[in-house]
This record gives sequence, structure tokens and C-alpha cells, in this order.
Amino acid sequence: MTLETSVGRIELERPGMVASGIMGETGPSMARMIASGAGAVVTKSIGAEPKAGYPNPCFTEIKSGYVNAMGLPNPGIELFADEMRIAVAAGPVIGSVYGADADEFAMLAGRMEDYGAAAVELNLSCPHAKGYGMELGTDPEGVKQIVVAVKGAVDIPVWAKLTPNTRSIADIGLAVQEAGGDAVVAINTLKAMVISPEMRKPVLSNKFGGLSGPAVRAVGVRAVYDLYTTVDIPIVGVGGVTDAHDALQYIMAGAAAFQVGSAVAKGGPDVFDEINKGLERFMMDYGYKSISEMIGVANE
Amino acid sequence: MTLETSVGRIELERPGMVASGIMGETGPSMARMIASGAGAVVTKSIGAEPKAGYPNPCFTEIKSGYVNAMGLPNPGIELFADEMRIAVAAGPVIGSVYGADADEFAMLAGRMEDYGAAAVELNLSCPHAKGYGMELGTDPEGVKQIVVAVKGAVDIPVWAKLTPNTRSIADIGLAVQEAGGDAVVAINTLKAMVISPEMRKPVLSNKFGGLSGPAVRAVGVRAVYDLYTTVDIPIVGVGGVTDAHDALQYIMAGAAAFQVGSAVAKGGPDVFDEINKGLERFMMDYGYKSISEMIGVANE
Amino acid sequence: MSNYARITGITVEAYDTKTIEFQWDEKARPGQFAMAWVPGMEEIPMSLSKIGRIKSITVKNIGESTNRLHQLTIGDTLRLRGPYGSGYDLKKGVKYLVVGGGIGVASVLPVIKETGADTIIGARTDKDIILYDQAHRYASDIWISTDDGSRGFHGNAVELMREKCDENRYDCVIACGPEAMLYHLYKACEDLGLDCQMSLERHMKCGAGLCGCCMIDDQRVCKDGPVFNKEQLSGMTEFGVSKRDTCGRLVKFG
Amino acid sequence: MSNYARITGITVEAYDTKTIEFQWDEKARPGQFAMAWVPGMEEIPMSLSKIGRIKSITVKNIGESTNRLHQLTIGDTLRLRGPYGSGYDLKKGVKYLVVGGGIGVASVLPVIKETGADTIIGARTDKDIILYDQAHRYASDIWISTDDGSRGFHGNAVELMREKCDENRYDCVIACGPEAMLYHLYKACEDLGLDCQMSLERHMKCGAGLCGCCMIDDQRVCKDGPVFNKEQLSGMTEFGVSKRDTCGRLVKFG
Ligand SMILES: Cc1cc2nc3c(=O)[nH]c(=O)nc-3n(C[C@H](O)[C@H](O)[C@H](O)COP(=O)(O)OP(=O)(O)OC[C@H]3O[C@@H](n4cnc5c(N)ncnc54)[C@H](O)[C@@H]3O)c2cc1C
Ligand SMILES: Cc1cc2nc3c(=O)[nH]c(=O)nc-3n(C[C@H](O)[C@H](O)[C@H](O)COP(=O)(O)OP(=O)(O)OC[C@H]3O[C@@H](n4cnc5c(N)ncnc54)[C@H](O)[C@@H]3O)c2cc1C
Ligand SMILES: Cc1cc2nc3c(=O)[nH]c(=O)nc-3n(C[C@H](O)[C@H](O)[C@H](O)COP(=O)(O)O)c2cc1C
Ligand SMILES: Cc1cc2nc3c(=O)[nH]c(=O)nc-3n(C[C@H](O)[C@H](O)[C@H](O)COP(=O)(O)O)c2cc1C
Ligand code: FES
Ligand code: FES
Repeated sequence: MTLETSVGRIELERPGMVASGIMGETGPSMARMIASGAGAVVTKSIGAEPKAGYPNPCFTEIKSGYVNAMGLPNPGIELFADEMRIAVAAGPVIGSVYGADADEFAMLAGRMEDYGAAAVELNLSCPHAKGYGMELGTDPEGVKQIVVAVKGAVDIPVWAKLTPNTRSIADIGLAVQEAGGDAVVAINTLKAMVISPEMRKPVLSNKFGGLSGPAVRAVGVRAVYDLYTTVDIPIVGVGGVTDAHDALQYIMAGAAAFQVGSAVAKGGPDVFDEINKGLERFMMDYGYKSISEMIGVANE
Repeated sequence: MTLETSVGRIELERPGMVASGIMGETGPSMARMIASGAGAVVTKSIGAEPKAGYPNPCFTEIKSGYVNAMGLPNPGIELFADEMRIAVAAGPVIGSVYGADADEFAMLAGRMEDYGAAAVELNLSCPHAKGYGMELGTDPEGVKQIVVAVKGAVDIPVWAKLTPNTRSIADIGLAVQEAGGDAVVAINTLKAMVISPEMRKPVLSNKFGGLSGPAVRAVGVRAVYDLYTTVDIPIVGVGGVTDAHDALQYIMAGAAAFQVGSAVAKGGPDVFDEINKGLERFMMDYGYKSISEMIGVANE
Repeated sequence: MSNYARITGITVEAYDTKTIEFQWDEKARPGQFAMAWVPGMEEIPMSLSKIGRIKSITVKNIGESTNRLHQLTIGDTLRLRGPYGSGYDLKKGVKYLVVGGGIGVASVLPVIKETGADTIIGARTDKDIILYDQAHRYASDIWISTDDGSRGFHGNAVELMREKCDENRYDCVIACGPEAMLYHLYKACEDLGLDCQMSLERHMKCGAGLCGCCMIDDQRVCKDGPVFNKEQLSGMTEFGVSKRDTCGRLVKFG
Repeated sequence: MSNYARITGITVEAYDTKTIEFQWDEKARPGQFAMAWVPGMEEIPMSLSKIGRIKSITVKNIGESTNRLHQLTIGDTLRLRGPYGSGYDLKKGVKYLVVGGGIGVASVLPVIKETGADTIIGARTDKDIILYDQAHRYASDIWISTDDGSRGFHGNAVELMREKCDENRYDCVIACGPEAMLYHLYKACEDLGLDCQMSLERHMKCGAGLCGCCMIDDQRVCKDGPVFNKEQLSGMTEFGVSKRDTCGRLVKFG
């Protein structure tokens, strides 16, 4: 029995990765997550310039998850070289990047390749610079342009991370595939807001935020299932994974691997170890020898 | 201090209504909910013909809510006259209807008016008969047509219930307003799926389902906030309300009233009484005299 | 909330009835039920006929879904939601008479085990009697009625109940079985001035008290019931008279 | 999880420091903190200086957000997330010496209350000493150091600690204060062969162990800390040397 899996060309010893934005800002934190049993770590989404993000409060707990509007704080691609050096020495690192346009995405991806990233993950879920309130990742044409530009700039695999805040995530997945993207990652956070009645105000400084955690799992599983019936490139599942059972939902929906974000808060880095053990136990009990045997079986 | 509120022309003694699909299939169940403290009850969505809905399993609990695919079981508009007679005698009833096209919506709304409904709520979230996988309510033009047709057929207020499975719920809200709709209701369930790894299968007979309960609250609050900044017609908030605090989030986001669905499972019909008490306590503590003073204040 | 249980034992109770045992770590009270499912069938409500750490359901094969359950074997996995429902309200010092009709014995078996109450098991024929051995082990006294007289009292369970109530003093009748039986039993309790608790059935979808499809008058059978007490039963206009079909239409009992 | 608390009391501790009291029904351990917020400020981490049913934070006004907290009055509502963090690991039979530097006394006050340990309070001047009366009530012995000698020992808290460790036998030093002080205190503990637990500060956003912005080496100050033991501290290359800014850039201590 083995937990190995592959997302296209990328081979992973274990199917769970750290999701972008979680413990992925510094080299030592990324190295720790890999040591804790993650198959790979996705970096915080990195942009061209250093960014402090939104002021606090930029995060809040709700009954079934978290709502955050960090505002993409990051040290910028230049300085991130130092962090990548430490992280890459520890294991596979997926470089997440966000840009204002296709050229910037391509430049950032190129740098991530130089830094030794195993693949690049395009964060297509940030509010578009040009159209207010609209996310980059809801427009198939825009997505295509970005993926084409990045594919032209790097040799490492290009993954596109999709937003669920759209009528049909499968259409966006198709656009990625047509543009030559190597994998799709689904889902990013859901558009959300938390209001404090006591304060008469939204609690996040940015007012709006993104919902993550157990609350979004069923939405993510559905997105992966939809994508599996539509695209042929590998899918990475993310959203609300807290244990092996959750991870298996994604795998059986069609994900070749999965990412864990919010669960790191309560479960700590050890959450990966526990998920890995749970996967092995399940595979033993139900007679599976490999992850690949389980991918997409719920579609049969 | 009073809990009275109004949604346009409709005056409600208490701001919480039973959401459509919950205890709204029979006359006695609707009467009981009003007796339990609901300000009004929205009927199960009723169609032209009797419908058994999807086979079981059509419902499942998850950690933070429920996923259901009931398949709109209902006795059909003809027989529903008997249920309405009992319900309308007990208090305000909002007639929810779904149709295959604008004409059917108009016919059903007319019947609901005949039966004594205080308003009609258009369920625009069912999968469209014509375009596979697409929901009626994600297309502003289609929504406009339906609302115009229904407005031409009835004198009671016409509410449109919106789906969150779209890039911009505000655009759909605008379409409703432009078509003369009297109020928008947000949100319906989120597209979701639950897979059983043990069974290698989606657990709902319809495979896909809709997510409701605490998991969707932050998504609904955000939708209502967005709508409040866009439309001038009243908004009814729904999604994950379990207590007064949740209800207040919707009110302060901009809802003139709110609906409760999933919370009836755990809280029972008494959930309305408890929410009403909680609202009064909060209003006492924080010095509000009426619901209207609180509507939309989080937007200031 | 674990939804899955591996089958650890299967007992044939009668030509058409099997008990399926599994370990399921949820707390349950006598009279509660679970929504049971495996792929290839509709999810259906099943009373828990054992409620310890090892639990069981006792399934009468009457149609497609129950037939699918009968095909399961040891080691297979069952999906269970619940336990749902109110269950029987058991008090010390109350003298109960338990009446189980047909497959209804499954629902009352945990009551017999917990209270040791006198018990009547009713069935159409000798062949249809189930769970007698188990009930016998726990009941203080136990009697059987069969419609054709092939075993025990010749007649129905209600007639036998009236007889036993002449002989002994009971405070409260606890019963599960066909609605016609329950209705006549309820009438008998009225006549005799006895309290009662009866477990009813209606078509269930959510099982959790939400969808409102299992209504009997304004009561949710899945959540306010399935066990109703005398006062609740007395307020019902539909008890013994009519039920809702899967569309929500009212249909009279045939 | 209630996130709101009404302010029930405010105490002025010094010209620039106030204690804000409120009833908050969350369980807390000594050394834990909360993320505190009202509109018009950034949400910031604050140690809990009382941890019973009535809790408090003790706020030194050093910038915009702490200034906003100083403007609050009794009856105002405070938003609190938490309690977060590991807290001090207090064992019976261990002889602790508690050292609080400046506003750091707020963090160790519940330790003094729980253990009655000997305590050193260090401050720049007499005017900067806070929470002395409360600490005095619980500590077995208590000493003060001021940098300018305006009260108590003339010198810093680390010098006073070395002195006291000559006079008495301690097993473990518990401390919170400026990182420079903590760093030298840690070095002193190494010299003297004492165990120690120190509460560190880094810029916090989520407070819940998720975002990774409060890292010191590979440790999350908000979740793995803020209190670290000697072994953890000994493995840190950034302790006393550098920290991350809000963009995640490494900056050396000035
Ligand atoms: C609270 C409760 C407890 C029950 N406990 C037991 C038990 O311990 N053992 C047992 O054998 N049976 C029990 N039943 C009845 C059992 O659920 C039905 O026998 C079963 O659903 C029949 O399904 P089928 O597909 O085999 O038959 P079908 O041919 O589909 O249906 C036969 C009849 O079963 C009933 N039925 C079907 N689906 C449902 C449903 N979703 N909810 C309620 N009734 C349904 C209808 O009256 C239908 O006419 C219980 C029912 C309820 C409501
Ligand atoms: C675990 C912990 C416990 C603390 N306990 C207390 C306490 O009990 N009493 C007290 O007065 N102070 C405490 N602090 C420090 C307090 O959080 C800062 O003084 C406060 O954030 C300053 O904010 P400002 O806007 O007033 O000042 P600013 O002028 O904005 O900042 C001054 C300095 O405060 C620090 N700071 C600002 N924001 C944060 C943040 N989000 N997280 C961490 N540090 C920040 C930075 O070092 C900054 O340089 C604690 C800090 C931490 C990490
Ligand atoms: C605090 C926080 C920060 C995040 N930052 C990023 C980010 O920088 N880039 C990105 O693509 N996704 C980001 N995400 C989204 C996660 O990667 C993930 O898609 C989402 O949280 C759902 O997974 P989860 O439920 O396991 O957390 C962030 C999520 C959280 C909670
Ligand atoms: C079992 C169930 C059935 C539902 N049926 C309908 C329906 O017929 N028509 C409709 O407009 N919404 C229906 N809904 C959606 C609810 O009205 C509501 O919009 C949604 O559940 C979110 O609210 P909640 O979190 O309070 O449940 C249904 C929801 C549930 C859980
Ligand atoms: S089955 Fe849904 S309310 Fe009873
Ligand atoms: S503040 Fe986010 S991990 Fe510590």
C-alpha cells in the first residue's frame, strides 16, 4: 500500500499539500509543514512587490470555519528567494503567484521556476485590477490569456487555482485546459461577510472576506466532481479537508491530490500525519492499494 | 420596543419567516409554525403538477449544515388549495412557486393569489428545463421575463428568491428590480455534494445537492450586503440563521426580514420563539426600538 | 457523527425477516430509529432493535429497499443517519404492557429489555412471529396472538390485550405495529382508562424534522415522534384515517 | 464561542496604562491572550491579565490602536477572539521565579496568582511600574528594579534576577517583557542552569495558527507560543535577533 500520487508530471510521496496562504510565508514554516507529513507545500501567493495586506481584523472564526481578508500580505517575489531556498531544500514546493495581468503572472512564474518550485499555482481569485468587484478567475477568456502567457514562460507544470464564485467552475476549468494548463486546483474561498451586531459593522477591515473550513467542503467536492466530468487534466481538491474522510471525498470526486488550509489552525501541522494515517487505515480496511485506484471512482 | 417589520407592502408582526421547503407542505404544519412565533411562513415551492421528488437519500447532515436534493416534492397547485385554506387562516403565508417558463410561473402565482397568499415568492433556483446544469436564476434576462410575466398576473407583491451560485448576485437583484419585482430573497442553497468513501458514491440519489445551515450564513450575509448597496427594493435574508445574532447580521446587512430553514431541525419550531426573545434582549441591551432602525446599518 | 457501520452479525428471524447487527457508536434510546442506506436502494427508516454499543435493525423484506438490505452480508458497510426521533418515555414505578405487532416488535424490544414488562407479540401466523426468544428472555410474562390461531391466542393483539388487562393491572400500554392495530389499541386504552405510547410510521425523507413530509396533523413523526403519547394521539385527526404520499397528498388508509 | 464582552471596570495602572475588565465566559490559562478589537482600531493581541469569569486586559498606550482602547469606557462593548496560545506550563513542586518587564507584567500576573511565586517587576522608572499592588498580594516575595533607580533595585531586571538567584534556589524562570530583556534573561538561565518559560511577541493577524505571519523560526508564536520553554528557545535563531514585518520580511531588531 502506498500514499504516492502524481499530479501530472509532479510525483508526491503523500497526497496532501499545504494550501496557499497557510504557513507558506517563510522558509522555516514551509520546511516544518513538509516535515510534518505534507506531500508538498504551496507558498503564500506572491506578487511583484512587498505587500502588508489589509489591516487587522483580517480574520475571524465562525461556527463552521473561518472568514479572512488578509489582503495577500507577502514580501514580494524578490525577497521570497530567501524563503524558497530553505523550503525547496525540505521538499516539493508549489509556488503560488498573483499578478495584475498576464505578463506579471508570467514574470512571477518564471521567478518561481528559478527558485526551484516544482510547479507554479496561479491564484486567479483576486479581485481584478480593472473590473471592480469581479474576480479575475470568473472570466474564461482572461483565464486563458494568463495561462497561455505563463505556459510560454516556464517549463514547470502550471496549475490554475479556481474560484467557486462563478456559475460554472467547469467552464473555467475547460479554459485552463484549452490554454495548456497542467492542472486545476479547486476551490479558493467563497465570497462571504461577517457582521458584528454589537458593533453595527462588518468585522473585517476589508468588509468582505473569503469563507474556508468545514463550511465549504461540500461545495469544493461538488466543484471537483464537476471538473472531473469536464476536463482531462489532473485536479487538486481543496476546501474544508480536516481528516482522511474529507480527503477521500475529494479523491473519489476526482482529485489526484488535495490541499489542507484551515484545518491547520485546530489540528496543527500534525493534521497531515493524522490524515495520512487515516488514509492508510481506510485503504487497508477497504482494500485499496494506491491513491490512483480511488481517484474519481464516485463518478462511476 | 417592537419586532414589527415590513417587506414593502407586507407587514409582519415578527421579522422571522419559515423558509421555503421547511414544514411548508401541509396546512397544519404551516399553521403550527406561525403559532410557534414565525412572522410568516413560506410554502414549499409548488409546481403545476404533483411531484414525488427524488428518491431517498435526498438529504444528509454534514458537520456544519445539511445537503439536500429533495427534488421539489409537492402535491401540485391544484390540491394545494386545501393546505392553503388551513395555513392562511393561521397567519401570513407567502406562496412559493416554481415553473418551467414565465407563463407557468404567472399561472402558479395567480393561483397562490386566489388561495390568499400575502405575497408570492418565485423560486428561481431550480435547474432550467432548457439549459442543462444551468440554473434559471443565473441569467438576468430570463429572470426579468419571469418577473414581468408574474407582475402582470397578480396584484400581491412578487418576491424573487435568488441563487448564490452566480458571479454577481447583485446583477440578478437589479434585473428583478427593473422588472418591477417587489422584493428579493437571498440566498437559496449552494451547489454541493457529499461523497461516501465507504460506498465510493455520492450519497444523494440525485448526486448533486444544495448546502444549507450554518455553513452558508457568511455567504448569505455577504449577498444581502451586496444587494443592499445595489437595489432599492426590500431584501429578505435567508441562509444559516440559527439564533438572534445570526438574524441581526442579516438585518444589519440590509434585510427587512429574514427566513429560517435548517435551524428548525435542531431547534424545532421553538427556534422562532427563541430568536424573537433574543432579538428583544439585544434591542433592549443596545437601545434599539424597532427593527427598521437596524436595517442596513452595517453599510454606514 | 459517524455515518458508517460494518455489519458484524446477521440473524434470520423468520422467512421474511432478518436482524442485521453492527457496531455504531451513537447513543440511542428505546424507540429511536435510523435512516439506513446502501447503494442500490432508497434510504429508509429502521427502528433500532438493539441500542447498546452493538446495535441492530430488524428488517422485514416487503419491497425493493428492504430486499436490498436482505442481500447484505457480514463485513458489508451500512450507511446510517441518526439516531432520530423521540423514543419511548420510560419511567420507574409505571407498570407497562408492551404490545408488538408484526415487524413492530423490533421497535419495542429495547423497551422490554429495559423494563422487563409484560409483553404481547401479535402476528398473522406462527411463521410471522419474530424476536420471541429475545423478548421472552427479558419480559416478566409474554403472550402470543395469531390471527389464524396457529400459535398462542387465536385472534388479534388488541383482543388479547383486553383480556390481559382484565387479569392484571397496567398503567400504560407501549405499542408498535400496523396502524390499524395501533388505532384499535388506542381505542381500547381509552375504554379502559389506560395511558399509552405508540410508535407511528409515515413516509420519511429528511428524518431530521425539517422537510415536513412525515406530518401527521401538525406533528413531525420523525422528530416529534415516532412515539406519541395518549394526549398527542387524542389530538390527531389523521391517526388511523389517512397519511401523506411522497408528493404530500393526503390519502385515506385502504 | 461568544466574541463580545461589555466593559465592567477600568483601572488606571500608570500614566500610560489601563486595565479593562469584562465578563467573558471563555476558559483561559495563565499566559493566554485574546485578539481585541473595537471599530476604529486594528485588532491587536492582548494578554489576559485576569483569567477568571471576570477577565481583563492591561493596555499600554503606545500607538493608534492601544490609544483607541484607552478611550473606551464602562458599558462599551469589546470584541474578543480567543483565548489563544499555549500559556505557561505550571507544575506543582517546581519553584518558580517570575519576572515581568514593563507591560509584560500583565501576562505573568495570573501566574503569580496561581503559584504565589517570588516575583521581580522591572520598569524604566518608578512611574512605569504597573500591577505592583496585585502582584504583591499574591507573590511570596516581590522585588522591583528600575533602570534609573527611582524605586527598588537600581538596574535592570536581569541583574536583579541574577542577584536573587544567588540568594535563593529556583527551578524555573517565568518571564514576559521586552525581547531584549528576555534574551538576556534566557542567557542568564543558561549560565545558571535554570529552566525557563518566556512569552514572546510577533506581529499577529489570524492569531489562530493559520496564516504563518507570526513565525519565529518555524514556530507560530500565536499557537505554538506565545510561551516557549528553554528547549524551544534554544533552537531559535531569530530570538533576540530579528522579526518579521507585516509583509513577512525579516527585519533585525534595532
Ligand atoms: C419510524 C419507522 C420505523 C420503522 N422501523 C422498521 C423496522 O424496524 N423494520 C422494518 O422492517 N421496517 C420498519 N419500518 C418500515 C420500513 O421503513 C419500510 O418497510 C420500508 O421503507 C419499505 O421499503 P421497501 O422499498 O422495501 O418497500 P416499498 O415497496 O418501497 O414500500 C412499502 C411501504 O413501505 C413504506 N415506505 C417506503 N419508503 C418509506 C420511507 N422512506 N419512510 C417510511 N415508510 C416508507 C411505505 O408505506 C410503502 O408503502 C419503519 C418505518 C418507520 C417510519
Ligand atoms: C501575545 C501578545 C500579547 C500582548 N499583550 C499585551 C498586553 O497585555 N498589553 C499591552 O499593552 N500590549 C500587549 N501586546 C502588545 C500589543 O499588541 C501592541 O502594543 C499593540 O499591538 C500596539 O498597537 P498600536 O496600534 O497601539 O501601536 P502601533 O504604533 O501600531 O504599533 C507599535 C508596535 O506594536 C506592535 N504591534 C502592532 N500591531 C501588532 C499586532 N497585530 N500583533 C503584534 N504586535 C503588534 C508592533 O511591534 C509595533 O511596532 C501583546 C502582544 C502580543 C504579541
Ligand atoms: C488565512 C488564509 C489565507 C489564504 N491565502 C491564500 C492565498 O494567498 N492564495 C490562495 O490561492 N489562497 C489562499 N487562501 C485559500 C486557501 O488556500 C484555500 O483555498 C481555502 O482556504 C479553502 O481550503 P481550507 O478550507 O482547507 O482552508 C487562504 C485561506 C486562508 C484561510
Ligand atoms: C430540506 C430543504 C428543502 C428546501 N426546499 C426549498 C424549496 O422548495 N424552495 C426554495 O425556494 N428553497 C428551498 N430550500 C432552501 C431554503 O428555503 C433556504 O433558502 C436554504 O435552506 C438556506 O436557509 P437555511 O440555512 O436557514 O436552511 C430548501 C432547503 C432545505 C434544507
Ligand atoms: S422526514 Fe422530514 S420532517 Fe420528518
Ligand atoms: S498570527 Fe496567524 S499564524 Fe500566528
